[in-house]
Amino acid sequence: MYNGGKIILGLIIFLALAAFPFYSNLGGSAKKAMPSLDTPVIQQLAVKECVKPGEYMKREHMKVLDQWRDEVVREGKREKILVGGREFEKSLQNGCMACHSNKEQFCAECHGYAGVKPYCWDCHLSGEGGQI
Amino acid sequence: MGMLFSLFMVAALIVVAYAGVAVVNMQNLFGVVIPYAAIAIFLAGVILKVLKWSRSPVPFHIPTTCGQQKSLPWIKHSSTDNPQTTGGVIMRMALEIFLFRSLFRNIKSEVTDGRATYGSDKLLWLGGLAFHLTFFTVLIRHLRFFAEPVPAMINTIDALDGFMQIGVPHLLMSGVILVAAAAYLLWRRVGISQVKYISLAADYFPLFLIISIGLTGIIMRYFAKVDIVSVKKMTMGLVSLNPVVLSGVGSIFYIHMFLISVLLIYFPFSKLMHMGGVFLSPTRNLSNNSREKRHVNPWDYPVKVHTYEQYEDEFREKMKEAGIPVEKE
Amino acid sequence: MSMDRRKFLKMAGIAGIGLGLGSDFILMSPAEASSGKGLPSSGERLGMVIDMRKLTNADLARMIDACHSAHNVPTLIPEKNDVKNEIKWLWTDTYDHTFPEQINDYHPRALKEKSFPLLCNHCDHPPCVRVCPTKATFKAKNGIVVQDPHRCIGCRFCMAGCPYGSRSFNYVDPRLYLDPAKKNPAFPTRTMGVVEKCTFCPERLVKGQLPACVEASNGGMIFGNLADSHSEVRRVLNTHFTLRRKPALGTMPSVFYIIGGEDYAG
Amino acid sequence: MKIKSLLLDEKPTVLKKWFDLILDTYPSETSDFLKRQDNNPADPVSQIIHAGIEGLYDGLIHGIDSDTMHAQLDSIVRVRAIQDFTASEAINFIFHLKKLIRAELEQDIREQDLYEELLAIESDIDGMINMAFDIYMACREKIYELKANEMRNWTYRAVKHSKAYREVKADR
Amino acid sequence: MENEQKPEELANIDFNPPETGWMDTPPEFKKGIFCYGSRPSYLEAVGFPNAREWKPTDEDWKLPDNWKEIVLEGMKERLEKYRSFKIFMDICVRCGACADKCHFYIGSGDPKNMPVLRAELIRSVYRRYFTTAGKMFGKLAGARDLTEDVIKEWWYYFYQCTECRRCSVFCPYGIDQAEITMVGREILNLLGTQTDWIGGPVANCYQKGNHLGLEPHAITSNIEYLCDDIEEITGITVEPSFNRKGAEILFVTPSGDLFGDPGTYTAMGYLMLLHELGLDYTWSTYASEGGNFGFFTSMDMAKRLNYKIYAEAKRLGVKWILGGECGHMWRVLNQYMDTWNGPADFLEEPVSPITGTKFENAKSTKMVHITEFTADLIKHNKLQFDKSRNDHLNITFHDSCNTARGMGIFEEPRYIIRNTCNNFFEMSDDETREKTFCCGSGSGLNAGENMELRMRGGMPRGHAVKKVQEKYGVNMLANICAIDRAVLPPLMDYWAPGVDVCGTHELLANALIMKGEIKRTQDLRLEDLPGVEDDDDDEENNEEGEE
Repeated sequence: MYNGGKIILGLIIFLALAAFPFYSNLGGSAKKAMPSLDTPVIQQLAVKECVKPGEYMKREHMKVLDQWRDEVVREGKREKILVGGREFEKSLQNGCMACHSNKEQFCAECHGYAGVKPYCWDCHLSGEGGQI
Repeated sequence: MGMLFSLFMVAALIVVAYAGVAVVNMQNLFGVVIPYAAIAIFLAGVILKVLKWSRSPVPFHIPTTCGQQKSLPWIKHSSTDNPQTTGGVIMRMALEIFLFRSLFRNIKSEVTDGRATYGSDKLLWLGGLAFHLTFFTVLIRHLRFFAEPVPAMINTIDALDGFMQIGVPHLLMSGVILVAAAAYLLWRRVGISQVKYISLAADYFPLFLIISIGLTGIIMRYFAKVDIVSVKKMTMGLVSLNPVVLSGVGSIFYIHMFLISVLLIYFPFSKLMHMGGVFLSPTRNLSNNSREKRHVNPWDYPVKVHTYEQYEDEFREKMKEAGIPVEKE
Repeated sequence: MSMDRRKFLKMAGIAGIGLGLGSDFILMSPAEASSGKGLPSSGERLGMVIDMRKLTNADLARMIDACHSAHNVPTLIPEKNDVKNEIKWLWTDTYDHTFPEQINDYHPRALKEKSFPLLCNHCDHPPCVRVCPTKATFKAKNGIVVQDPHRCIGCRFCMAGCPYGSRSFNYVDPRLYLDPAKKNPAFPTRTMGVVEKCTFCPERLVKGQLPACVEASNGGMIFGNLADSHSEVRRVLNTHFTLRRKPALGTMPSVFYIIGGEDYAG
Repeated sequence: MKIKSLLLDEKPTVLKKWFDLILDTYPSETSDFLKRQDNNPADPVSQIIHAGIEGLYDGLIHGIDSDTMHAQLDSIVRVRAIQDFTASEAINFIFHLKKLIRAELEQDIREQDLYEELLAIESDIDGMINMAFDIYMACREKIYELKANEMRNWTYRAVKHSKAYREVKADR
Repeated sequence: MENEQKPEELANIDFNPPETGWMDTPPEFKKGIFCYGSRPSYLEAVGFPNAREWKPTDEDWKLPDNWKEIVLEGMKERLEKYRSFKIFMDICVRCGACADKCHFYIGSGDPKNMPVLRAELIRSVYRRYFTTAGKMFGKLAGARDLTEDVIKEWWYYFYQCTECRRCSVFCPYGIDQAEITMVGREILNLLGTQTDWIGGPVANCYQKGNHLGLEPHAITSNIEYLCDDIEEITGITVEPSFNRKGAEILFVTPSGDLFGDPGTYTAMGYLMLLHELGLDYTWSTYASEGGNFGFFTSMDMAKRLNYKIYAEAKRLGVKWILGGECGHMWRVLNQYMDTWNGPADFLEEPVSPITGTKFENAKSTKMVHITEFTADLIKHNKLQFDKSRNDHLNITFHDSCNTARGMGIFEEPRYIIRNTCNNFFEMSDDETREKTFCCGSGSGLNAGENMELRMRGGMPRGHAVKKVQEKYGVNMLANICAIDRAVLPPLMDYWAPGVDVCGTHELLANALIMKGEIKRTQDLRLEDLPGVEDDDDDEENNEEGEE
């Protein structure tokens, strides 16, 4: 008794699962994530500068936000940050979004691409498209 | 010795990957060539190994029965531990594969009042199940690097995995449990004398390898963060057959990839093939219906037997004397 | 998925109570447990006097509206049993309910029929802080009892702990019931599964503004630093007889009520 | 007795060494293997020894009745009687205890002049040895009886079923 | 005495054992642990190779010159023939779950008695000669060369395995040491290294139809003798038939039950039951063995011995076959017989002539286990019992490895015991049913010369019985296996003195009220039934019986 049929079926299932990433991407044009910095506020800035360098923010923005949260909510340190002569409010909603008002093109671009679903927006308002 | 050797081997692999990328800049080799080769070897190796197994038949019907057989209708039959039908076998195999039914039975010997007694011992079951389930979860989670857009199911798994919402980025429990469970399995091989005694280099190596893979992954996510978007561009390049190598992706990513590649290459030639073998184990995947339905042995051949005629010829007189009927007077 | 997590923890929390863990189960350092006792070194302790003589029902309605639109608090959730669903930052109740220890058959009828504004008392000894298993609720240096919704797991121990009913749980998604005309884009909402309450408006205080309700009270509320003997709030307290809610509980509220009746007192 | 309290203090050390000495009496492979299990033996053989010698040791210090002593010894000796040992090998683990006590308490005995007490303890141990030897012999006799029975039964059955036997039986 | 420590050595005992791996430790052959090598005549009788005089303790085992080739060729052939063997060689992860499940390991502490390591003995050779990694990396990959020492080690340890399959129950992949031992023994048989105790019964069975070598007249006279005893006890004359053509049912049971106590009492039980039913059945002198020691040598040999059952059923023209209580006999009948010597299309689907019950689970082999048959009778109230005749017995039931883990027959015998006895007590769950412990003497290890091994392997079973003996006053160990009935009495004598051994059909026949029987004063063992002789002393005797 060889059970050849069942074994072949099993192997086909194995192959179908293991090779899923390959055939599911066949012919698909690889979309690239390009977060947009094009907002009216940013356009008007003479020096386009965030609280930290862009490379750093790319990796660690969540840490920055987390740190802000702790300072503001838990320690009551609500004073603004001064970077390059500009004041930034330590707030996602009133700080980040003041410049990056394009949540869909900015935040969601990479988050969606990398399959990250932060729960910031469950409470915080992006102010975009009447979304509350 | 086997343990130190394995540890050394994994350390050497890490050094090779680091040197290859950070010193001699062979990003193409470690980011494209080796991963492709590994996937090819893995797929072909697993399939060939299973086919090799399948060339040996199951000549006899030898399930290990772990419950009441199906006999008289009023006797309660244990349909999964002693299956009589294909459905029962499927249930038994499902319990075995998803819940490690047999390990769940595990007991340990103890001595009370100078006599051997037995107590439940579920640690190995728990450790093994935690290891395999989280390994699988981590694997599925990684599909977010191999699909665009990311399927909703992957996001859901991710959210469930980060359910405790500890820290940022969310701590994914599966990764931590995976490494912890692997560490437990490693500890068993060092801390439990019987298991230490039977362990070979081939037992330590995959554990060290998987722990290293887990740790590099955890480091990339929480500590030395890599540019996740570039990483995904590379992984998507691989699976869409348009491989790219992007600068700015740290060496740790290449180490992670290289170790995974080694695991994939090692897989078909090692005990890790228990993944496939468990499906083919004749003591588990057969129903206990050999009295109801004849099982055929494909290599059956006639054997020399002692026939009744020979027997009667040898004992005819004695049989007659004892009043036993005979064929030939 | 956060709500699932919270539901889960809520269940776990309830199971914890069921197992008799109760309030001893609270993860709190002794220092924190007693944090309400001494004054913080900042020398700041925010508090409020509510002068019932000056507040009409119309005032109260305006104050509530100011509070709720400043903080995106859904005013009405028309789901079944919306009493349970009500989100209370600033709300009103009768005298008897406000001061149950001071009930007197011979109180003036007008007093008994009057609506009293209620809010979080930002107690010195807040029971809600003691029972919070995740330290989502804590006593800030300035005396405010802070509820950090990021950390809240929705166990509702604080709701059980608060003797004033000042905490509300989001049984439904509050965003669905916000009045679009009155939303404040600069303030977050909450999600289903967390507890919320009056904050004393630190986001306004930092800008030098008074809390939304105080600002809208036309002087019916006096807000300030109780630790500063020269503050207005202390001046009012020095010159008026005030009541705090449920004093026998020893929670030491920072909200004081001037009931009125000086006409006869002199 | 002073020596008993010393023995109580030294219990963990003595038991550990005693246990290892007993394991040394096993064939090298088994012994090496069993010894690697340190303080938490996972197999019944070493567990039985472990529990048995602790019982004996406690019995020595606190005193036990001979039935309990017999049971403790029986649990070890009955196993050793079927484990590749000669008679002396099977029971010399108790002799080890004497030596261990002398070695461990040597200084105390000399300094505090506890020789008489030592002799008393040793004569208790001698009692244990006697009992162990009896148990061992009973076990071995049992083994040989079982072997003999198997042989005897074969012959007996063969005879019993023979015609002659049955005729004799019928006559009776 | 070399182990004895001098006092001065005690101070510096080396507590760090030398780190020798198991591969570097050849076995020491210890007296009482192994069986004698098979005498040449046994091997010659069935045509096994390399028949010669040899002793396992000999330095030179007189292996054929090309022994290595034979072994490797034998392994290769079996890797191609048995998927079980091939997979079990490849997928073990050495998790150790099986380690302390083996009764020989529990009783000896010898690490090579852990199933995983016993399997590694052969796996290491498999890796060396059949896997790329093993060829390339040798010891590092867990591989080792095949030497004569390895063969001796196989022999020593594959004959310290009773093929009880307990390890297989706990293995996450169902790796079955029995399968590996069976292949290992087959290979050893290619070199003529059989044990005498297995070789003898195999040769006997092949030539004379049963393990004991009883010739036809000896079988009939044995059974007649049992009938005499039945007559003495019950006053009923039982007259079984032999080799009778046209009988409805052929009855096959292990020959051990015809010859050795307490198996004979079980055989008397069958005779009484089948007589009481008036069943149209016959015994056979040709197929006078249900057991199959060939199973402990090679599949071919097992098939050659098993052939006789169907052949005889066909010759006699019976409708179906009824099988007695036996362990490995039923492993073979349940899992192998139909494949080897079927299809039995000349027989009919078994139907109980008494109750009309169809045994659908046996519709292909046409062979029914007697406890299935009897349980069905009891369920249909076809039998009358006086349970009080077993009142002096406190019974526990020992599940035999093969019927437990190779068949799953748990409830039928218990049903019989519960319906024929008042005092039944189970051993603990971890020691019965699928987790039952072996008697320590199965798979042809029930010789006399390896008594120490048997007592050692039987220790877990002994301890288990001792526990219920102390707890419930158990004094009778019932079972459904002829080897059990042969080997458990000495085991009990050593580990739980005072506990006797019986088959379930002895208990049944003792309680069975037969039509026209005299008042019974004796049990099947011709011992006085307590409380029966003198009616006045009833109570007192009963109390004595419970001791």
